Amino acid sequence: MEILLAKYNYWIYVALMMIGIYGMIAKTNLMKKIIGMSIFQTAIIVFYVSIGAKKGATIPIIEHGHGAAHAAVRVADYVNPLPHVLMLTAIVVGVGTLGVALAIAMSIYKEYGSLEEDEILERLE
Amino acid sequence: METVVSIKPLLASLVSLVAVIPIVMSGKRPNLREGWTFLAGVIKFGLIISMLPVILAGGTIQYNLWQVMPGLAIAFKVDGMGMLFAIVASTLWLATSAYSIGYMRSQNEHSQTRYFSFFAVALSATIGVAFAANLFTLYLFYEMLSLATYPLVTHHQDGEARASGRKYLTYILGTSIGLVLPAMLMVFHLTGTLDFSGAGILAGTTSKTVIICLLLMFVFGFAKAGIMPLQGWLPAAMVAPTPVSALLHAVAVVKVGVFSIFRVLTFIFGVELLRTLDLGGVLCVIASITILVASLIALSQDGLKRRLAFSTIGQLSYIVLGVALLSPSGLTGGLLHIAMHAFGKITLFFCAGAIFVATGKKNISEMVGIGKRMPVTMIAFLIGSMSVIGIPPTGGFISKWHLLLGTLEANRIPMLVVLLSSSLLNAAYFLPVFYRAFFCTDEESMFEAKVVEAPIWCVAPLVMTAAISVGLFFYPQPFLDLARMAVRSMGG
Amino acid sequence: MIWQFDFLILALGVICALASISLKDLLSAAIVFGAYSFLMCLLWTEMGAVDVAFTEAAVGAGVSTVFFLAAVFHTSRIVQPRRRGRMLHKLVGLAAATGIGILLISATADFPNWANPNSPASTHLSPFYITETIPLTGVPNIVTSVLADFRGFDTMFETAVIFVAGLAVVSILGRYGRRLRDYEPSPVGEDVAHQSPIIQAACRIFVPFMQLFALYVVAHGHHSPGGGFQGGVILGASFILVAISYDLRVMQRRLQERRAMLFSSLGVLIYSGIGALCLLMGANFLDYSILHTILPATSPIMARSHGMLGVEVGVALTVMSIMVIIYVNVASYGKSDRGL
Amino acid sequence: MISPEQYPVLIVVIPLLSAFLISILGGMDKRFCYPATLLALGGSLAAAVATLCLVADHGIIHYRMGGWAPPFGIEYVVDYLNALVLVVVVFVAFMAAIASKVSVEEELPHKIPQFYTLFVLLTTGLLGMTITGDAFNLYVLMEIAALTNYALIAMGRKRALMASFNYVVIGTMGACFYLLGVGHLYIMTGSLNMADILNILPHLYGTNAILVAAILMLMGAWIKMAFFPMHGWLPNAYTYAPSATSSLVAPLMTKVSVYIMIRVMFSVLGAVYVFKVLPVKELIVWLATAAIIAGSLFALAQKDFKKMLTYLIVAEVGYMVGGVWLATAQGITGAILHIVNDAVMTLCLFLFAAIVVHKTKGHQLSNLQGLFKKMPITMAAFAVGALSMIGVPPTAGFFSKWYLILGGIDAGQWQFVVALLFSSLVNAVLFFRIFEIAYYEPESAQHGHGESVAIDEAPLSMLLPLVVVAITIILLGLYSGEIVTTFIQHAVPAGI
Repeated sequence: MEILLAKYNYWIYVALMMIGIYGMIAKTNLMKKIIGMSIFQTAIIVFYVSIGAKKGATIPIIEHGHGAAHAAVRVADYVNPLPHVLMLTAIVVGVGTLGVALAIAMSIYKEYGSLEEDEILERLE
Repeated sequence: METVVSIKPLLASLVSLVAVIPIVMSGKRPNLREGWTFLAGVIKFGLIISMLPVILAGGTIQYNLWQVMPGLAIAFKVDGMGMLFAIVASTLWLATSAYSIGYMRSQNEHSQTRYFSFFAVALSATIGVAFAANLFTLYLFYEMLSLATYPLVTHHQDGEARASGRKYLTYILGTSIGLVLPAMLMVFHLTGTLDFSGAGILAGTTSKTVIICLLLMFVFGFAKAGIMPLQGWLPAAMVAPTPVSALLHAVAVVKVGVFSIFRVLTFIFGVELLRTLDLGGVLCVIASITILVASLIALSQDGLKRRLAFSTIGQLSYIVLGVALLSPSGLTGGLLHIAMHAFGKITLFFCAGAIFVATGKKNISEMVGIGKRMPVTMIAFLIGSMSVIGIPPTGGFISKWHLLLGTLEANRIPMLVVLLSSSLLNAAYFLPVFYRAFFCTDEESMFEAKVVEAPIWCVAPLVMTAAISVGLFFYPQPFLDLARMAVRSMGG
Repeated sequence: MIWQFDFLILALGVICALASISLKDLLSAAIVFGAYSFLMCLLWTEMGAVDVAFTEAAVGAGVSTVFFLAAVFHTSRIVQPRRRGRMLHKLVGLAAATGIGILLISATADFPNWANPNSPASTHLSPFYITETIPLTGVPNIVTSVLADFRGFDTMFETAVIFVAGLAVVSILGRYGRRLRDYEPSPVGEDVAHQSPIIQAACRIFVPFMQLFALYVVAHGHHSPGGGFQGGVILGASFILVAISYDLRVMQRRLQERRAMLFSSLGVLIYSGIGALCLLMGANFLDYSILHTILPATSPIMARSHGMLGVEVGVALTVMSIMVIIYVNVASYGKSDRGL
Repeated sequence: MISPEQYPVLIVVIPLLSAFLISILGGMDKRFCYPATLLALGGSLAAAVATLCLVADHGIIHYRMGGWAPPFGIEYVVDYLNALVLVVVVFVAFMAAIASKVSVEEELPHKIPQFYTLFVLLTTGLLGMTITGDAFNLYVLMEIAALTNYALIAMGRKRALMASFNYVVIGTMGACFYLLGVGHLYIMTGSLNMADILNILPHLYGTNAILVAAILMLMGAWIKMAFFPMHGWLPNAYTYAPSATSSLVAPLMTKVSVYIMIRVMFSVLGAVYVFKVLPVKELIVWLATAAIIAGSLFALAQKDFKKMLTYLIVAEVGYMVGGVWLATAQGITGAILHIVNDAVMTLCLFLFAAIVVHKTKGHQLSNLQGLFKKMPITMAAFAVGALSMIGVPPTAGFFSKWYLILGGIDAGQWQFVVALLFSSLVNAVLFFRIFEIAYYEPESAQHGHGESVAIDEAPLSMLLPLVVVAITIILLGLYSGEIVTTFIQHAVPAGI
């Protein structure tokens, strides 16, 4: 129980990641591949955000920012903000990739009339 | 021994390469174009001869062009051995240029500009090999030669040329990349240098097994030398126009091959090392197999050029045998044979070309009675054959004499037998050609008894080379001196 | 942090992920995927990552789902079963997933316990950001100060990523060679009328508030969750809402695609331009403190704060326009005429 | 106005700013795009060369983004290794940009502004990846490069679309692996700065988490560089991409990824860790050997000229990965030198392919018939590139191969030596087959048999870069000793 509580976050991100990878590799429908890809990316975000968590701390915004004495800021009070910043980037990259992937998938549909990888490959011959 | 630093060896190599530019520029005006070829040839010859006194006085000429990386430089060094080869090559270039003009124009060949350009490049590479100061430079020019000769071999650009060109490159590039390159790297790995040194550089660096492997890699890797079983490209390459066959496949390319083997065996391995490890025997066996088998095959060839090609394969191994004997006379004989065989064999090729130009005949069986039609050519043919067989008064006798002495010095009597029986075989495949050309009844003769020689541009060079062949018997001194000097520098 | 709650969300997340991967109907899969994103966003709020959650809510659960729906609308909705080599494909996927899973699980044993305040991640770099954000930059939202200043260089490229994505979509899907006049939306005709008037009225009321809120999110990002990304996405979403409830052409009357492209370049240009300005003034790239010499009545610290605001505006501009561009192209198959 | 300390950032900032300007100006008039692109890349090239000189004179340069000290801020580190790679990247991009004019107008007439914006941004991404000293910043730039790349390839339409889609999926997986690896390092060390991580890491060497981080990051780099057997996405993507795209992407993408691998190995994980602690050295050299042999064999089987080249890229990646993992000074030197040489060589071949596509409207081997006569200068330049691929001195390819083989001998990895020689032989076969095809006339014209075929050279904007690149190949070869002693020998980690 102790270990479970200490690490379950990390295990579940692994589970999400496995689902994502499975979707990317095993699915032949292009949209499904894209969904798999997105799940894969969110799994990484879960991982990073979990790194940033801190017991007994609150959101990383300094209370009474202006005017409060600087010495009053205690590190233990705020969660680690760095992973959050990194993951903002990752989310944005994720939506960028998603847009490009969708655009390509739609062009493929226009060209070959299908979203199934095997059918497209047949039509390529 | 004095060492002179001079840019001359570089210039000697580069002059024909530079000449490519005016040759291409004046592609539309053949006379001017050939003028450039000659000019370059004369300058090259002059440069090489101008270095001769220093070399004969026992000096060497060096020039470091470029240090590519530590231990790896493009550098030139002129010594007796390189000088000998360079003189032969540059002299014959002049002869062949003249001959090419006659041959190519009378055959009305296409793309002559390309022909003369690559011809010039090939010569640059040949001189580069002769003057290379280290194995890397030698390899560089060796590859350059392989590439420059491809368009020459496949000049006709038909199906046959295509197949032969492919075979040519497969053999030449395959071996140089697959065998020479790793061997060279291995040498560099073991010694940290590739510079040629008279005493060899490999002594005491590695085990006998590795040495033997390297030896075989080098000997077979320089496939231009046509050592069996890597001789297949040579007969195939005979599809080239005759001047190409003459210069490149009797002189430049194949001689570059044996020259490289000679260089590597004596200046990388070192005579002393080969002697202590007792590797002469291996080489002797390799060489003598090629000598005998090639001579036997030559007997059965009807195509004149093909017969000459197999003869060349056999003769090249004489030179390798010269090294294999590891005795002073043997080495001297081997080096001399580079020169002597060159003059003899090029005469024969010129004759074959002249016959083709004048009569369109390629096969020996069609040449009965040709002596009455082309007496000058056929007399020259006789002289060339005598030189190759080694009958006095021709230069070939001198080199063969030294080789025979070498076998006695090295106490390798079987090799003596090989040489003598090979000479008999040579005689057996050359003399009938001559015999049938002159000694036949009028009914047997396939030609009218009217003298019609090939154009003067074709005949003059072959008369000249035949004359030199004879001249070398009476005055072999410069070559003999150079060869002896080279042998001395090898500590032989 | 209540682990039971956490656990529940994670479990639901896994279920949603599985469902969106295995559903045969792509429309449902897309919607389930939206739900999955929303669960993730709950999870992150719960872990204190409010900015991430905000962004995920706007991007992942919001516009991404719309993009998916639009794409599915234009292509096929039902997943065809694979004809041959089905098992093999599945096995390969399963093997890869399991392999990587085992690899990753094996690493977790060495991780510090979850949410341990003494983990290296919480003790090495982050204390500096937490304690120094006010003294060095004057911005209470640490995520904003790290995002736009300490690691502002990352964020500039992040904006560039968004820009690239939009440009990529245009160049892949777009009908090419359109000039400005081709973009002129045709007058609103009867084809608009078939939309439900209730939706249209609701949208009419919503959109101004959305946009106002978005501006607030951008401007108040220094003090509260939010900033250029979140605000930009909401702004973009307001346009997308117009496009969905009315028509693409109606939306294009407000924001032409061509102008959106211009805005998006301008946004990143603002960001990198501010950086370059610092460079020209003799400081390092993106060192906003130098700007106090040209900004009226500010100290180097406040100059940093203002510099951040400047770049956030740039980010918002780019993100908004790119969201619109991607939507327009995906929803209209690159023709930017009718939309869904 | 701008002091030399600012040069490193200019390399990246100039093209970045220009990209947006190109997008804006191109929207008004697309004639602006081409000159603006050249200007941007030219400026970047100047900055890169200036930086290279600075590094050669004064050693490693550190640059703090936003003035924040590392490890808190993002840092640019220009050392002996990436100073060199930076110049190569900009040089290749600049040459590819010059040559792109005609083929872009021909193949993508309606997407000129988009193309050039993405082109410059891709270059920016690659430069940023090369120059950065921050592990996460690397990921962001990797994504910039990747997204632009997907779009540039997908512009090729038809078959390029499917290839591009595969690339999106696999490329994203690669980037995510890298990101995960960084995450593992972050959770263990708490840092993102490469030098900082390198300092903290030694006492964590034994842990599983670092092992996994190393595997993930290396996997990410390998997927991105199409290291065998992860090469599946590359051939189609590069073959069917527009000519102007492939002449930028083919030389650079894989090479920069190899650089990233070296970066991760030596500047993040540490040479001691990857060579002494990880027990995979031999295994990876074997894989590299397989990559070389498989790439060469696949290349032999192709009838499509461009596709053949792409399989050669797969083989060349094997050269570099193998060279690094030989773990000898010679091998690493060879691998780094090969990054430089191979980028230029591949550029030469793909510029030639672009000319072939422009002239003959196809990229099958049969399209090359009779080209020696038609385009002698082009073919001569191509021949230089081809000879370099084969490894004929004094072209650049010979010297990097020289070091690689010596490294293989030093390490006693004979299978790698054999594979290198084998690949040289295969390259010889491949390129001489091409020479042969180009040397002989097409069947129909064979009867003409004279000097009648008119010379029909490529347009100057394509020919000039090709010739410059060919000359560069020879110069690189001649100066390889110089390059090694001035730069590469400092980049090889000490004590291996």
